[in-house]
Order: sequence, then C-alpha cells, then structure tokens
Amino acid sequence: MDENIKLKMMLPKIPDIELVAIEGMDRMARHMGIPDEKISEAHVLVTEAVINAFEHSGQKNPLVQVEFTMTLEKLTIFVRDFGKGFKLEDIEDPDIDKKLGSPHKRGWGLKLMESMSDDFKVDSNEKGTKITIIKNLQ
Amino acid sequence: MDENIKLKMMLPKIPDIELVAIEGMDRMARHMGIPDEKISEAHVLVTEAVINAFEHSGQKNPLVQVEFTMTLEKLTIFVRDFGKGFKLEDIEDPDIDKKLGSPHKRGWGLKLMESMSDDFKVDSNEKGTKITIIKNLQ
Amino acid sequence: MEADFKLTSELHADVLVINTSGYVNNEGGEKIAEEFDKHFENGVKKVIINLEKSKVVNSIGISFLIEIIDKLTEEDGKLIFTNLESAIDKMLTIMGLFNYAGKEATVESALKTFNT
Amino acid sequence: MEADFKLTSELHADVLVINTSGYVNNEGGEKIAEEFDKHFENGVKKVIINLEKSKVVNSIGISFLIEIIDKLTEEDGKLIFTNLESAIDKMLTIMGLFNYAGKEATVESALKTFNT
Ligand SMILES: Nc1ncnc2c1ncn2[C@@H]1O[C@H](COP(=O)(O)OP(=O)(O)O)[C@@H](O)[C@H]1O
Ligand SMILES: Nc1ncnc2c1ncn2[C@@H]1O[C@H](COP(=O)(O)OP(=O)(O)O)[C@@H](O)[C@H]1O
Repeated sequence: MDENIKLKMMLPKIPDIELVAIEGMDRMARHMGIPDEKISEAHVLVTEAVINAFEHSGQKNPLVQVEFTMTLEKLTIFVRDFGKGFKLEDIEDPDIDKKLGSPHKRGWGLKLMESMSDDFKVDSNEKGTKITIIKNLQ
Repeated sequence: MDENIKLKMMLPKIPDIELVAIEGMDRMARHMGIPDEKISEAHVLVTEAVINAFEHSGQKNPLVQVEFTMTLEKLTIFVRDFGKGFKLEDIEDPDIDKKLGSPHKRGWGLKLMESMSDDFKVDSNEKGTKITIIKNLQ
Repeated sequence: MEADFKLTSELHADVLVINTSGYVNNEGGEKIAEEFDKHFENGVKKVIINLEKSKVVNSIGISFLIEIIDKLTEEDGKLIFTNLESAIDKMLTIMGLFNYAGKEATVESALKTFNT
Repeated sequence: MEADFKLTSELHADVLVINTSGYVNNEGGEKIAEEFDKHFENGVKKVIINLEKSKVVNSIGISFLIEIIDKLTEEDGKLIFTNLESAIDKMLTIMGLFNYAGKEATVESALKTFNT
C-alpha cells in the first residue's frame, strides 16, 4: 500500500466534468481501502469547489486545477482557478430563513465546504483562487 | 461550442485508473457532439498507452501524464511517463501464429496503437517516454 | 460513476412522488422544479422527493428545491425528502432545509406521514 | 463509466458460454481463463465468450484469451466471440484472433454454429 497517493487534473469547462474528478477520488479511496461512507462527504466538497471555480472565474474558457492527496488518515483537496478572485469577508453567510421568500436561493457552496470539512482555506486574489480542503478519513 | 478543449491529468498507479482518463475523454466527446462510435476506438488507444506507461516505467511510484486535445476534426492523445524508456526498433512485431504455442502471449499494445490511430509517434529516452496519438473524428 | 440525471413521478391520491436518479446538478434541480410546477398548478400540495438513486447533488440543484419549499409553504403544503444518502442528509441539514421540509427513510413512511 | 469486471457462465449441453460485464483488464482476463480451465479439465471443447457488456478491454486481458485459443486448438476445440462492440472487433481483428477463433453476432447464432 502506498503511503500517499496523488492525482492531479486540469479540467476544461464542460458539463458535469466534476464527476470525473470524483471518479478519480473514489478509485483512490477504494485502492486505499477507505470505506465509501468516509468518501461520500468529500463528494460534496469537490463538487462545490469545482463548480465555483468554473462559475465565478469570469473567464471565457476557464481551466480548473484539481489535486487530491490521500493518505489513510486524511484527504487533501486542492482546487484552483485563474479567474478574478473574491474577498471571503464580502460574502454573506446564507440563511434559509432569508432565502425563503427571496428570489436569490443560491449562495451555499462556501458554507457547505466550511461546514463539511475538517479544515478549509481560501487564498484568493485578482489572479485567481486557491481552495484547500482537508477531510479526515479516520 | 469551443473550438478546442483540453483535459490534462497526472495519474497515480492504482488499478484501472485509465478508466478515469477514458471517462474524461468520453465527456469531452459528448460535449462536442461526437458520436460514441467515433470515440470507442480511442478507448483502446488510451488504455494501451496508459498501461504501458505504468507497467514499463521501471519506477516504484510512477506518475503518468495524460492530455487530451479535442476539436471537431481530431483528437490528440498525449501520454508521458518518467521511466527508463525503450527503443522502438528493438521491439518485435507481434504475430498471432508465433504467439500460439509460445508462453509469451503479450506484446500487442504498440501494434494496436499504431494500427488503430491515424498517427502514432514515440519519443523515448532514458528520462521517459512520450506517446502522441492522433485519431481523426470525421 | 454517477449517471446523468433522470426523474419519474407518480401521484398517490393527492401526494406527488418525484423519484430522481443520477446527479442532481443545475439542470437536474430545474427538471424537478418543472415537474413540481406542473402538478402544483393543478393544486397538488403534498410532495415527496425520493433521492434514493441520486448519490451526488450540488448546491445549485438543491436551491431549486428551496423554491419548491417556498411555494409549498405559501399554500400550507409540505415537502418530504426520502432515502437520503448520509452525506446528502448532512448537506441538507447544514442548509437548514429540515426546518421547513420533512425527512423520512422511505417513500412508504412518507406517504403514511401525509395520510395520518 | 465502465464497471468492474464480472462474469457468469452456463453450459448449453457441451458448449460453455462465458458472459462478461465490465472492463476486461488483467484480472478480468485471468478470471475468464480460470473459468475456462475448470470446464476444459472436464472435457469441454466448445466455448463462447459473450462480450456484450464489456465495452472496454485491454491487450493484457485479451492475451489470456489467446491462451484459451491455444488450449482449444490443441484439442480440436473452438472458441467463438459474440456481441463484439465495433472497436473491440477491430482490435481482435488486428491481433489476428479470428484466424483461430470464430465471431458471431449473438450467443444464439454461435450456439447454432456449434450444433450444426
Ligand atoms: N472561485 C471563486 N472565484 C470567484 N468568486 C468566488 C469563487 N468562489 C466563490 N466566489 C464568490 O463567493 C460567492 C458565494 O459562493 P457560494 O457560497 O459557493 O455560492 P454560489 O456559488 O451559489 O453563489 C459567489 O457568488 C462568488 O461571488
Ligand atoms: N512507456 C514505455 N516505457 C518503457 N518501455 C515500453 C513502454 N511502452 C512499451 N515499452 C516496451 O515495448 C514492449 C512492447 O509493448 P507492448 O506492445 O505494449 O506490449 P506489452 O506491454 O504487452 O509488452 C514492452 O514490453 C516494453 O519493453
């Protein structure tokens, strides 16, 4: 068994391409003997990070870098885009009570990534955004 | 429709990881509106190139780079390893008449890549091997 | 690998059951909302969304379901989710959806909830 | 996405039918060869390999099938492939397998070939 395995991708913007990243992550987990339940919360983390990277980059043909580093203890998900960036402090925390009755139902991705991960870091500037998410696997 | 889409991966050596590359390529083809029949011969090309890269690299923890570049006209498959390399002229052409009755049944990958592609290039030295395969899509 | 999104629906008396399969992405959420609208216009106010065959969802897809909750709440209707995979259950919990929607293990138990 | 390899087998009188599904990789080829060996030891010499549900194969997997052809040829037996996806058909043609093995559209037509 390898101590540490790494999978890297540079994804083009095509529908549901995040599922290819998830498929790769699932195969890594199966190879490491990590149970499906452990990895299924990571599906949400990857999906939200990749979707944001494509949607908010502001680029015409965005490319999104995804890297998984997996050990038996933890999974590190790194997602990077080369878009316009954002300031985390400008983003309002979503609240279901306010979403109901309002036309804007979206805005959940960052909250989900933060809540469902064991560590969540955003490093964003006008050259792009790097998201680093850690999910414990034990 | 994009004129040209690109998908890059750096794959670790885990069982059937070539299927992740194929899944990515299939999604690109579907997005470009390329029929399944057109892309299924490319499955063989990718599979054989990736398997060789992992199997013959001579490395303990090989990494294999895969790149797809797709237009409506053609698909370029680039597969690279960082292993010990080989000389194409040293490789004997496989022949089913000789394989039967012999203990060595393998040795078909290069022949398949050459026969099923529209262009096939090997660039190999002691720092690794680069395989470039072109498949026309029209 | 999660398959492409599909849905089927059936009416059990006045209860609409929407069964999904595959990835509930943007388009998947939109299709669920359209299916709901068709029946909501006819007066249906009890809805079950069965996610048994959807193992991957995204927050954009789910935001369409918030729209459904919105419309139902205004008309004193109710939405119940069933067959949630644990990560999706956790996701909807974090979003606070279960403050406004129900959750049951199966379609059968959800139907019972509506009929008692 | 191609699923993991599985096989089922059945005997139609003296004809062994092996049905595969999923990726015929190294282990897949080996499993087919093991299934064949079990029956070959019992005297079975007519074999059908139905690849209908295998859309991806690799040359290592196929090299195990050459071993089967080898053993059958020595005993005046025969292998017939059925339900080949066009790219796999082309692959086996390039390898020259159809010089030593048959090919039929379906298991039924292969069974007929054996029984006439
Ligand atoms: N990678 C990114 N690049 C630029 N802006 C981003 C990125 N990720 C998030 N944002 C900003 O943060 C906001 C909130 O993101 P999120 O919580 O995922 O919800 P949503 O994507 O539904 O708006 C986005 O609307 C966007 O303005
Ligand atoms: N990427 C590679 N790196 C080093 N050697 C290679 C590579 N690809 C092919 N070879 C050499 O060429 C030979 C023939 O390859 P191939 O035709 O694919 O058959 P097989 O892999 O079954 O031996 C291999 O056995 C190996 O010696």
